[in-house]
Amino acid sequence: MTMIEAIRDAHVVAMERDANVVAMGEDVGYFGGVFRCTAGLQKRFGVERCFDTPISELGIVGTAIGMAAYGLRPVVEIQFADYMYPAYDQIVSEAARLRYRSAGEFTCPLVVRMPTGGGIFGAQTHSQSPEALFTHVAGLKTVVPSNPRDAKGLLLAAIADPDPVIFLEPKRLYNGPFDGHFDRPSTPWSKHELGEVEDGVIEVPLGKAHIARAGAAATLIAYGTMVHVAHSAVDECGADVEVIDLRTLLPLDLEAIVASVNKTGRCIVLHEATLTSGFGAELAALVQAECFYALEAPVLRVAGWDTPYPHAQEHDYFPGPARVIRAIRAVLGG
Amino acid sequence: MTMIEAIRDAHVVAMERDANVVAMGEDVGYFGGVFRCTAGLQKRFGVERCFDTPISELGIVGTAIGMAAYGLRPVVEIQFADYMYPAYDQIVSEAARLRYRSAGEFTCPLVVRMPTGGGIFGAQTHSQSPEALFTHVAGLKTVVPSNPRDAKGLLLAAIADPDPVIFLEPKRLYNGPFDGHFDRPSTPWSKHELGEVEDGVIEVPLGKAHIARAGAAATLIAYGTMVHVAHSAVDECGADVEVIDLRTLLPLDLEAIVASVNKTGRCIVLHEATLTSGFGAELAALVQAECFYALEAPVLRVAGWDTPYPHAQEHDYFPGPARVIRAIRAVLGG
Amino acid sequence: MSDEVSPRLHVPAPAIRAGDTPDFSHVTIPRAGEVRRPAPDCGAEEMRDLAFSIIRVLNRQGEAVGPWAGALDEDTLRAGLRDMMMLRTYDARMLTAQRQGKISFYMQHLGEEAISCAFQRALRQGDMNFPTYRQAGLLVAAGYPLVKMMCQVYSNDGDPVRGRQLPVFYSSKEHGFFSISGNLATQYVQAVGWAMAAAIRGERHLAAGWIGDGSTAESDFHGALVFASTYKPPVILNIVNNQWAISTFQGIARGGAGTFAARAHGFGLPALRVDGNDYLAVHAAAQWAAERARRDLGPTLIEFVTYRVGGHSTSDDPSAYRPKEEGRAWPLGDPILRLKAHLIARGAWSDERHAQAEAEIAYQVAAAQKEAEAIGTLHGGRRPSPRDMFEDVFAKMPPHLLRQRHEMGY
Amino acid sequence: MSDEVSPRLHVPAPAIRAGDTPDFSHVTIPRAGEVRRPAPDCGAEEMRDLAFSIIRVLNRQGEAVGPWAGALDEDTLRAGLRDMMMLRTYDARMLTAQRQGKISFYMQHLGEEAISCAFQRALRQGDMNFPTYRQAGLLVAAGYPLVKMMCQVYSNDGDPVRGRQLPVFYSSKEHGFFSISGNLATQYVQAVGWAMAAAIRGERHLAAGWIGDGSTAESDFHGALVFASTYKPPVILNIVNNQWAISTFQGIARGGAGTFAARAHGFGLPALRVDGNDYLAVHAAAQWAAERARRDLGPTLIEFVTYRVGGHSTSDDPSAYRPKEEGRAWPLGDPILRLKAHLIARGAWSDERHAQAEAEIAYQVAAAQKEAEAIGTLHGGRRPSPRDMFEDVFAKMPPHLLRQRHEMGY
Ligand SMILES: Cc1ncc(C[n+]2csc(CCOP(=O)(O)OP(=O)(O)O)c2C)c(N)n1
Ligand SMILES: Cc1ncc(C[n+]2csc(CCOP(=O)(O)OP(=O)(O)O)c2C)c(N)n1
Ligand SMILES: [Mg+2]
Ligand SMILES: [Mg+2]
Repeated sequence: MTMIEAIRDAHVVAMERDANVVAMGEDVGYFGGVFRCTAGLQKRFGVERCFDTPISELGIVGTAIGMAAYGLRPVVEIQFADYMYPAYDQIVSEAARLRYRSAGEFTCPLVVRMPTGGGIFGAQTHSQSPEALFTHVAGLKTVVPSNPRDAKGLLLAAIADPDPVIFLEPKRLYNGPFDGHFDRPSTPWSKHELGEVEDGVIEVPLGKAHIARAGAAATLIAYGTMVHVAHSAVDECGADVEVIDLRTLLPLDLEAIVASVNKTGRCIVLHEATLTSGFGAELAALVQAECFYALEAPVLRVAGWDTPYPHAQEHDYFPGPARVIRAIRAVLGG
Repeated sequence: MTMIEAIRDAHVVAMERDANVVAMGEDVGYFGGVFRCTAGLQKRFGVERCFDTPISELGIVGTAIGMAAYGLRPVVEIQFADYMYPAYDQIVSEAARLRYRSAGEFTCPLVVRMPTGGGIFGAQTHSQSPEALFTHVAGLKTVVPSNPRDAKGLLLAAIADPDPVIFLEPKRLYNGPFDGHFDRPSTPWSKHELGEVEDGVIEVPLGKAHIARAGAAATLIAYGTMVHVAHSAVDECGADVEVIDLRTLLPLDLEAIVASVNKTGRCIVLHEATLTSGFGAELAALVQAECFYALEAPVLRVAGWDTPYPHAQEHDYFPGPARVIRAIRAVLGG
Repeated sequence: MSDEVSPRLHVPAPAIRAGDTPDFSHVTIPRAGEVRRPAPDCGAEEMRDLAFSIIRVLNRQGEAVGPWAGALDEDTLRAGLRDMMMLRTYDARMLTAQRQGKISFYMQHLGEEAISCAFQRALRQGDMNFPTYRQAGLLVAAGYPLVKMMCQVYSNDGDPVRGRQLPVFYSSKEHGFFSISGNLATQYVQAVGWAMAAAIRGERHLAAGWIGDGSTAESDFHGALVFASTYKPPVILNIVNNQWAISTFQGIARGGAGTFAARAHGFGLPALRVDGNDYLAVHAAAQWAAERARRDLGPTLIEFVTYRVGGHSTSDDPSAYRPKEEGRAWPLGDPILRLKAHLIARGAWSDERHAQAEAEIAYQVAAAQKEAEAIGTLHGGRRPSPRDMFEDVFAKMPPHLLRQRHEMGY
Repeated sequence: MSDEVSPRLHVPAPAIRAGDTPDFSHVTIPRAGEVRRPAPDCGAEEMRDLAFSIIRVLNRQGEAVGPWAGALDEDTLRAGLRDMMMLRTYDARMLTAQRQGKISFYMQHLGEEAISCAFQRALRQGDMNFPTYRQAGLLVAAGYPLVKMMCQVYSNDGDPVRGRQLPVFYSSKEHGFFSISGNLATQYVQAVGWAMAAAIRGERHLAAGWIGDGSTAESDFHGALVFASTYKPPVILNIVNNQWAISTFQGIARGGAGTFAARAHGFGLPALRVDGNDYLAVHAAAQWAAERARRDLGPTLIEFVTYRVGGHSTSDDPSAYRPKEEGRAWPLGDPILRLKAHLIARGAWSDERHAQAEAEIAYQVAAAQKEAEAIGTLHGGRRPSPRDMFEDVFAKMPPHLLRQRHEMGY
């Protein structure tokens, strides 16, 4: 199953279980989404449970908040994460604070899905990874799956969650894992074990990280596409590195991180978003505070450069295996 | 001179020097702003250079970008930083990237002023400190003055800057320094040496931090209101702590920070914004990476709790001297 | 094109400013009873004229005239008068409490009482308002306990929202009053979403969005109209045009448009423009729009024309930007006096009964205030705990917040 | 109210979907020449009818008729025809280049060529368009070099924006073409700001904002109208209604409204609705609106009615959501054929000359393409350097970026 199919499957399972689950967004209804994540839902569940919206991200999230407060469980799609900004006020000022400001009288069980990340020559407006803009906001949960199985399980958990969840889908992973090697053909998910996804409900709880690869010499913290980049970098440099796939950025599985770094004494944080004030800053800040006496080298960050996402230069922008290997060598030598 | 007067004075100086400088915003024209920062400008420079706008932060920033591209230098006011979200798309997707995406053909010399921070019982929508939402965005400069003199100088530098500058004004400092002691009357700026502001042009360059207080035992990195909190905490605990007033968060004066921490070996980062993914995360991440071998204790962060800014409990929310002192003791003991 | 000229920036300004003599002669006020009442299933195109006039019921003699006069019985009207008097008294008390430093901030309704009080009486249990900070009459008319309202304002231990919100940012699901945001306009589009949810579930509830004249400039106003006109859910979109947005007169937000009500036309939605100081007109318009919603005929936009007699909030002094006496010159009069006059004209009320009601209400409000203050004020008595600060960020407290709460000592 | 029913969600849908037979019989097309032409200083209220009709000049016989016929001379019209042909040929070439993998992405104008090509001819040096991705005709008509356009599309070393932008996101200040954003609608309000700046400086330049039918739902559309109606700067606000927004038909964005043009009425702005496939009508409307701007009479909103014949972009296959043949059934015809017929009817053109022009243009475009490809394509030849990636984030590179560039090895 591709990640697209897994996401679609999660919708189907959730919509069959609970009549309150509705899906909407730009091109989401009749056509089934520009990435086809909602294909077939309108036919199956009717036009009132899966429908097209006007091109207004504000309107999509704003009305979804009203629906969620009413008692529905809307799952909305923002066509690209780069287009979430018009909805940012509704997300930050409204969805995130509704439970708090009404002391639980009104709540907002809402999932906002959005494709993130680069690698498809989408340039500045089809490549962004804005996770840190959500993790800074009290009241939001932020999730980033790295494979079809997790995507389905985490999306089901997000839909079941009583609070707003930002669900970031690395679009470069939709059809197969991408390890940062632009010059190699990528394997489809059908040939990958994480592409095997069980039918029905899968439990992948929010807030629990996954040790994607065990190792003793250093800890690589990654999520989304960068999990695969981490794997390939570790494979290539041959070091005994542990890779943590965070899955959920907030709430963060700090315990898993601390246990790993206390064991390895070395840590590298990876993400595709711009470096400065990225989520890697939070991770590095936490790790140095929690594992200070275990650390044998500074926590390094490998991230997107502090520029807009360029078009022609996207391979140079993307923090690929070469940069990760350099960082691994640096922490191991440190 | 109060900080309000200093900001007004910077407007006057800039508007007299350059006919392209215009000021606008909600209640900014006839009335002179809800905090009176633009009082008198409409009378002095005419209705075409200082005017009221409709209540649309999107419209304010969006039209200002068009004006800036034309060749004006708009200085716009967002009534409270909490209300900048409707303009966030225009700031992030447009102002920040215009130079980049047009390879310098179109530029955006724009200043977006906004009062930030709590301490005035403004609750969730009149208290926020969203600086980290700007520092993550390539193409934006972010400035936070801590006193009238800096406010004037930095605002002049921001207006003269060829790129968009986010100018965050700690509203709790408008009329006098605030050191976090809610139970003590605060001194007005007129009784404070930093309230003495020279006439005409003052040079306070962007990107240069200020050592607000020299010390050898630890480094406190702060900006805005927290500079004053830092001072009072240091005074009270009697330790020999250096206080850095960043003034500009981006571009960051990393050199000043590294020099100080390499000297002191201990570092605490302060801000009022929520802890997680706050700008303190970036500072901690940088300090541990740059000064790893000098650090004798983990970099600690003292910040707002990860909740919305509450109303009745705002004294409990505000990261005041007691919490800073605890952190100082912790790093010194570490 | 020989007529070319250099362009200039046209900055709308009110004719009259602070220091001048108030003058509303430019405001055209149609006579009461003059505006027609189309059937609620009338197409939006057939009733465009209603966005350019003002529906009025009460004439100068206090009579209810014309097709919008409705049939409210005397008990209901007396209850309405009481609601408005209660709200005004409550406001006065809370203003004083603010000046005494017992609360941090307050926003009053002076002159606008009819709108929220009358509107609420057209709703039913299960309908939901998405109000701004100037519609506490919705709560009063819905019978929300005064003491509870005050506890919110005092941010004391009786505050249902645990001291987290600014005064007047009430919330009561049971009373059809959605939690107030503080960010202008954001809830307008949420009201549409709430109504869409009712439509998706096929449940007979309607939503009412509320927005100020100035706030119609915000993006959410547009989002609300776009989604409302697309999916036609049972929603009433109210604009309270009280002439001012803090220091900015309504011409800045309205620009060159005829009226705010006319904004609906570009969306194919029907619009009414209503005398907001006329309890009967407000009620009749609300009833008309509610009937549309209940017959699944789609959304209605209503502009209530009124005047903000008081300051914007306790942080504001309007004499800096408009004539002090402008409120008194406002041609639509005082909503309480007008309804009182109507009831007297109907023989259902008297000056004596009015005075007595005033006294009763004053007593009731004072007693409630005493009760609320006995619990606590912003600065004393029983107040929400810092512990409360960490609750309700999420349904279940995640580890990092628990840790922060412990660090705080709770 | 005995007529109460449970509400339901009304989700607009096109009558005809993929697999059905195209049918535009519900689209009312007025005869050419039928719509009146008010004086440019006509008040918005006096010309509301123009938002509900379609201004058309060219009739079925290829004659220019009615009050909007204008007086474009034959040279200008031939140049216009050439612009449109050039744009269509360019599009076809670039589409092929995309299929060949030489560029990453492309967006064509098929069927919409008249709008941008004719509009530009009503502008002057110093005026500024704020275009979307479907107005490259503005550049063609302004004489922007083809090779440069292609270099942008190829992201090669000749790309004026250094490979940073998606193909078709051109930028040319000199040619009055503002850098394209990629975020829908954001630039609509910037156009208003640009015009406000011209007004503040008192300089005789106008701005033109561009937006698609679907994108009118975005907030920036509202912001633009609010600010335009408030300050009345010299701006023309264009809506290109090509019936589709990717897979979504225009009924979703328009909701129950009569037309997109009617959105202007709620703001007191004059609106025109124009046959976007009629070069003469587009030009006449643009001219009329430009005259208003140049006489400081304020903003104009224009809805151009057209049809997106091709896919949304090279990432899109429209046969999944609409009939394959719908484009051919579109009742307003093909803009190139219509102008060609007009010129022939005027005796100023012939099939032979047309064929010859086609050949010339094909040659010219092919030559330009060869030249551009000789510089490089997305994947080969001379391409922008990674070094370019770090430039222009700021006017002056701050230390952290310099450090990152060094880390990258440049
Ligand atoms: C998004 C946002 N921008 C600005 C403000 C500040 N503000 C609070 S009330 C107000 C004026 C609102 O005027 P109007 O909508 O007419 O309502 P009224 O106060 O007259 O009832 C402003 C600008 C805000 N609360 N939210
Ligand atoms: C803010 C934003 N949201 C969504 C998109 C994705 N998107 C690109 S084009 C498009 C459809 C636009 O339709 P329309 O405005 O009618 O223009 P057309 O393509 O028909 O010319 C969408 C949804 C975007 N680019 N920006
Ligand atoms: Mg108002
Ligand atoms: Mg379209």
